[in-house]
Amino acid sequence: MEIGYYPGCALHGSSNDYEMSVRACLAALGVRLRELDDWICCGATAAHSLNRKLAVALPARNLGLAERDGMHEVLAPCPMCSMQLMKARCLLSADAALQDEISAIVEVEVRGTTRICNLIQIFQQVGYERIRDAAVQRLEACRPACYYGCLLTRPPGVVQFDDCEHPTSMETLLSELGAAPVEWNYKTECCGAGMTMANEATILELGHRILSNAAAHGANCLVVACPMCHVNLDMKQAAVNQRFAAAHDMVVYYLSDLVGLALGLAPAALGIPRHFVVRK
Amino acid sequence: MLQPLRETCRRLLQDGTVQVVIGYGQAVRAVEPYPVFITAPDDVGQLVWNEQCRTNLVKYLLRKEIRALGKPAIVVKGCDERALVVLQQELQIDRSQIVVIGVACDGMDEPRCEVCDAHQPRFADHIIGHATNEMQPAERRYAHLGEFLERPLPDRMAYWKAELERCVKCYACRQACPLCYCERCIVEKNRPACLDTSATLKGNFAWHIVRAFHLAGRCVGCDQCSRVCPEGIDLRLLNLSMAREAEASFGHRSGTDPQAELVLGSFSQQDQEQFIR
Amino acid sequence: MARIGVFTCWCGENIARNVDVQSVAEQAAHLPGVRCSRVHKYMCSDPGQKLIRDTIAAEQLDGVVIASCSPHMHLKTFRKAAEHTGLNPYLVEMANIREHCSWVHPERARATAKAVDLIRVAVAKVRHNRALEPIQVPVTRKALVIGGGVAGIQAALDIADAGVPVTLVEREPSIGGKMAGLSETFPTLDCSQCILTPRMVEVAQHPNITLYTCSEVEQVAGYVGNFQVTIRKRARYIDIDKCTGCGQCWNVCPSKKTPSEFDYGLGTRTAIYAPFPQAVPARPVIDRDACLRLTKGRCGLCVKKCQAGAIRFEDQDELVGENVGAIIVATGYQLYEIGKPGEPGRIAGYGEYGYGRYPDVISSLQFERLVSASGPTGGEIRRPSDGAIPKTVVFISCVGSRDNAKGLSYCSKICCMVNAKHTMLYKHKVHDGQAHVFYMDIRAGGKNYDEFVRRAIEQDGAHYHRGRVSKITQEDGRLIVRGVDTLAGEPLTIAADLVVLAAAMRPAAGVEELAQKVNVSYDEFGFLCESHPKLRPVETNAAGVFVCGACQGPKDIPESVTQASAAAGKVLLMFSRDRLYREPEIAHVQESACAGCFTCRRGCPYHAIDSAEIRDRQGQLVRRVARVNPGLCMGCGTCVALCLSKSIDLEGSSEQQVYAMVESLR
Amino acid sequence: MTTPASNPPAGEFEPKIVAYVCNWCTYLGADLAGTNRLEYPANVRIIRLPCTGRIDFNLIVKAFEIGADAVLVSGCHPGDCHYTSGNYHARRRWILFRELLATLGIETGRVHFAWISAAEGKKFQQVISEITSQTRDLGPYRAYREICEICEV
Repeated sequence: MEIGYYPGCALHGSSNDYEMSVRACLAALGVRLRELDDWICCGATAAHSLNRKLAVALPARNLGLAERDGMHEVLAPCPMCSMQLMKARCLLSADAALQDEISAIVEVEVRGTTRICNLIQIFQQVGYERIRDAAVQRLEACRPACYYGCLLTRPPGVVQFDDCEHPTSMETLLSELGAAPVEWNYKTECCGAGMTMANEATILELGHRILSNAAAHGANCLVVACPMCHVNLDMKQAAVNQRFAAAHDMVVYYLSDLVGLALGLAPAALGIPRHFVVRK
Repeated sequence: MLQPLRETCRRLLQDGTVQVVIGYGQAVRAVEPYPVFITAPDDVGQLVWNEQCRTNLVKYLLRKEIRALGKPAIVVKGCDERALVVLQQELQIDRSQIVVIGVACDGMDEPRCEVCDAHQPRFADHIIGHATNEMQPAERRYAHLGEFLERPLPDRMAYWKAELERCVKCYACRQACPLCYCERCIVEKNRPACLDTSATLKGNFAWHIVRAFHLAGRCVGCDQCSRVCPEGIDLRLLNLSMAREAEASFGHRSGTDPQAELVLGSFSQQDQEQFIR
Repeated sequence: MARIGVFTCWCGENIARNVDVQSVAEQAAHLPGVRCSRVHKYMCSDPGQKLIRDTIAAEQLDGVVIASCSPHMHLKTFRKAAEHTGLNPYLVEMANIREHCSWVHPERARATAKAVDLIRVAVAKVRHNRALEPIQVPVTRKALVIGGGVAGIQAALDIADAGVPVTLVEREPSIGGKMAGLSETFPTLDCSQCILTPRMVEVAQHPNITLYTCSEVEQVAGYVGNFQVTIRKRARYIDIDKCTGCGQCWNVCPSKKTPSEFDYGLGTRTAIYAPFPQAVPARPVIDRDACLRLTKGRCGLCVKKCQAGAIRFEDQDELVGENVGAIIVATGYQLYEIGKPGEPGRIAGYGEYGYGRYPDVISSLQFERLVSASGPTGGEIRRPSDGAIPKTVVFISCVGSRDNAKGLSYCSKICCMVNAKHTMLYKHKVHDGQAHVFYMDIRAGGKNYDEFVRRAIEQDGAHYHRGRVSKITQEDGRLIVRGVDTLAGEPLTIAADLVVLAAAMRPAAGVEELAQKVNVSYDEFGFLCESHPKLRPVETNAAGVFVCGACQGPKDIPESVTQASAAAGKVLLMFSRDRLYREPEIAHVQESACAGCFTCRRGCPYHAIDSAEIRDRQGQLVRRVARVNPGLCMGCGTCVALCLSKSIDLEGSSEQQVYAMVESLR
Repeated sequence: MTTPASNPPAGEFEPKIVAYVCNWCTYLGADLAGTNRLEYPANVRIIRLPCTGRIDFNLIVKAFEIGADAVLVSGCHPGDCHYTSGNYHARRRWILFRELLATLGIETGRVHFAWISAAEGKKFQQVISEITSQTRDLGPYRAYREICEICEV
């Protein structure tokens, strides 16, 4: 199958390991990604705290491009991006006046017809059974703590994905692949996200809690589907250890990493060696 | 084809399975085949089968005088047969008390035959000959109506005024229709005479609206009404419009599925329309 | 009909302001069939009605049209007035020249012209009205009550005490319902069983009550006053007449692992068991899925022990028929299944509370069992996981209720009181314990209810936090409850030993199926619909079927009991006469013309059309025709529009009347 | 003798509008419009029937025969029928019948359908006002009058 693809800034910058992983993994599943031509930033955390219209216009332009190119569905692997795009879509599709206004602003006809989906939803479309059958390697000995973070399931009205407080879709997929996901407490807690630059103290503390709780419940790795989460839990893990005199040694995978490994892809092909915490 | 047909009928009469066979007879090619009612095995020679057997004989099943003759066998084409299905759904016939002899038909060179998808009977007890039923897309089946509806509304009104102007209220359309079986037709109902029965334009509109709508979701498109109209009024158009809407809105094609519910008399909460405020 | 009187009302200024009443009356006087035309300032007043009565008598009117307000306002009034003079009330019609005319058309000329038309229409109709007599339906003076909870028990006893035989059908092995499992009840804290058990015993011993337990209604035929009910008595495997209820059998039963339904899984029971000590009937039942004999063919210890020889493994389901005149549905409620997905999208959620994952997160009904002296812990509050006495307990309101995102938009009504009660019962048993309550609002409307909540807070020191709980997690043996206190304006985390979820009330399982059997409609949540929310609260749109208790909507005990008595009252009222009188404006078939296609039967919302056989003198079946059951027809007329030959017609809106009305506008 | 029905004040065209409404929703909606004194044009003549299920297709034809310029058929919203399902049957009937009218070239723009509940006095007012002005614009329904006149000579 072919599907529209919106990488977003993170995947073309700090988190290109995530993009590698997503592309490799989906290619192996026969999903062709058609990158949105001339896409722009989704507005992320900044836009909507500055100006409501801007917060709609930025993602709306991308939606408009997708409609122009006749894409019915677009994958945005970064939950912040997918959420912003979905939010814009909700607002637009419900309000014809807004459609015209925004179309005028971004100079692209936008009606909010294109569906947006996150990484997990793509796997669901491919079908967990199909993925299981395509897998060449069981993820035995893998006891992941699935970490959804704040955005994958929120705001529930907008993203309409899984149980917003108690999601289980990653667990279901990984158990299909032979892993033994642990039951733990912090799957939808915040990791500090954009605070990484602004307020390190906070994100270190939040990260520490998450890592500790995952370990306490017997996890031997974390699984995320968000570049920010990965930064805060992987890149910052050393800092966490230092700050709290802890000894976390928690590998943090992207969901696509584990699926990719199960499909027999080489860690390098998935960009895993680029992670900071690497299992020796 | 004719021999096996006659043989089947002879056998049915001989072993007493039925007391009467309703089929086609014809004296000379010049005159259309007419219905014959065979009660003696030796008379099956009167039965004919040719590309002129357009009439739908199902109507005769309902006639009291025919019923009086005993258990019937009836010769039907794949298209006529659909009328039996509707009569069965509307509890007018007991299918188990009728032997249906379906004859494969390659068309009776009528317009409807070009878009027919029932050359081969489906529900008959005995099937004579073989023909293949190819799927016909809806737009083809309703093409005749489609063309007509391309005319603007006033033209359509003008057309019907001109057509119905000619109607002489002979009610042949009703008499010939296999699905007009009421004990007392609405037009014979007085106190109140709810519709104008005069042979005037007003009365004619009233009648043809009622006739067409009473067949809504029921008409099987045998075109008997158009065929018998002495004025050659194209009643088929009205029947088609009801049939097309029933199929479009309710996925119903009358006479094709004995299990289906009647269109009027049932409903779905999901029924869709665009015109109710 | 040609002696019609038209009575035009001024309604003070209401009509007269915009309608020239005098001129209307004059024009009306010349309408075909009109004998006389009168006016009055207030036609509905006593003098107004007297004018009508006198004129009817003086002019020997055989039809009356009142031109005044809406028939929904006064048609009954005027029909009564006519009746007093001996004129059949169904010969009276109204023209609505107030709501539909003077009040909405300020232009006098137009309003006046329209008023005349409206009268013209009414006159045209009344000319074809027929004198009608109310329909009389014989009544079987016997009632069926479905559901043996407190509502069903109350209804059954009320009816039985009035000397009318009642059949009470209960799905479970014992009556008592949810109330039997409660510890104490608000706002008096009197022991639930102490007040309920005597009533249950009364039911068992009442000469007018036939009790079927382990039974369900299989089928309902017939109509108001004349229902034929089929009841499925599920195999109990016990001869309850021989059985003495001594209890030997369940003491020896080796299969002890089945979670007890009565204790909501907090305790276990044997395969042959009495659901609870005070069960009525006080007889055991065998769980066919747990019994070793019935599943594997082994065992049979109970048979050896039973001196009465009451055990019958060969027992089969049996169907019994009952004829009743009225049905009361009292099937009660069940709790919202926390965290377990029900209907896709809607009745699902609260997985984050860990119900079913954390043994110490329980529902409020389970807590009732923990507090109850007859419960699995003998009334000591010990938490399920390790039997320790919880020192901190968190009660959470509105789990499932008032939350469109996670399920149900409605308020379950009892939870606020239940929580308050629970905090008290807890405090009274664990003096050094601390109860916390998370709530959205405290809804304590009711006699002594708010005082009760205040007591929980002020005397028994429960901590009430106005806010929701976002998540419950388990860390080293304790439940970490994370929520927010919106009044303090800060997040709040409580380490608790036990968490009690006040889950929403939902209608009992299978109520939809039952509703369809008795032709009662139900709302999107499955609660049965009353006929009118204010004026007909226990009636339904199915004549002769009544509702009470939580099957109609969330309710506490007092309300359920009140409603039950109300329903019983309605039934007794119905039975107070040996015949029912129903509106005669219903459909009827002209059988000579009916072609017997039975499209009318397919379309009838009330299953009011039967098939009748027409036979000749020799008794030979000629044909089948439609026939209207006057006990069921509600007079909607759908059949008339469906009938092609118009062989079915509707009194009060007959073809003749309707066409006459249209024609009059020519 | 009395004047013929709905004698229009001489001058501009006054449409004649016949409304078939159900007793439990739309009729009460009209009552509510009255109670709230919501003004609307006086051209409509309401004929009260128990339920939309009772409203025979032929009544629409009849209305045109007696010279109506527009017809309104209105009842309870889906799901609200006092008789639980009469309006669902009606909806099917209209879906089909409207098609027949169109095929016959009868101006479907003069046949209106609405769901108006007992609480929708405002909607009743709006619907009637709209229909009346629309019909004013369409002018008298000459086409059908002609059909009828011929027989009245």
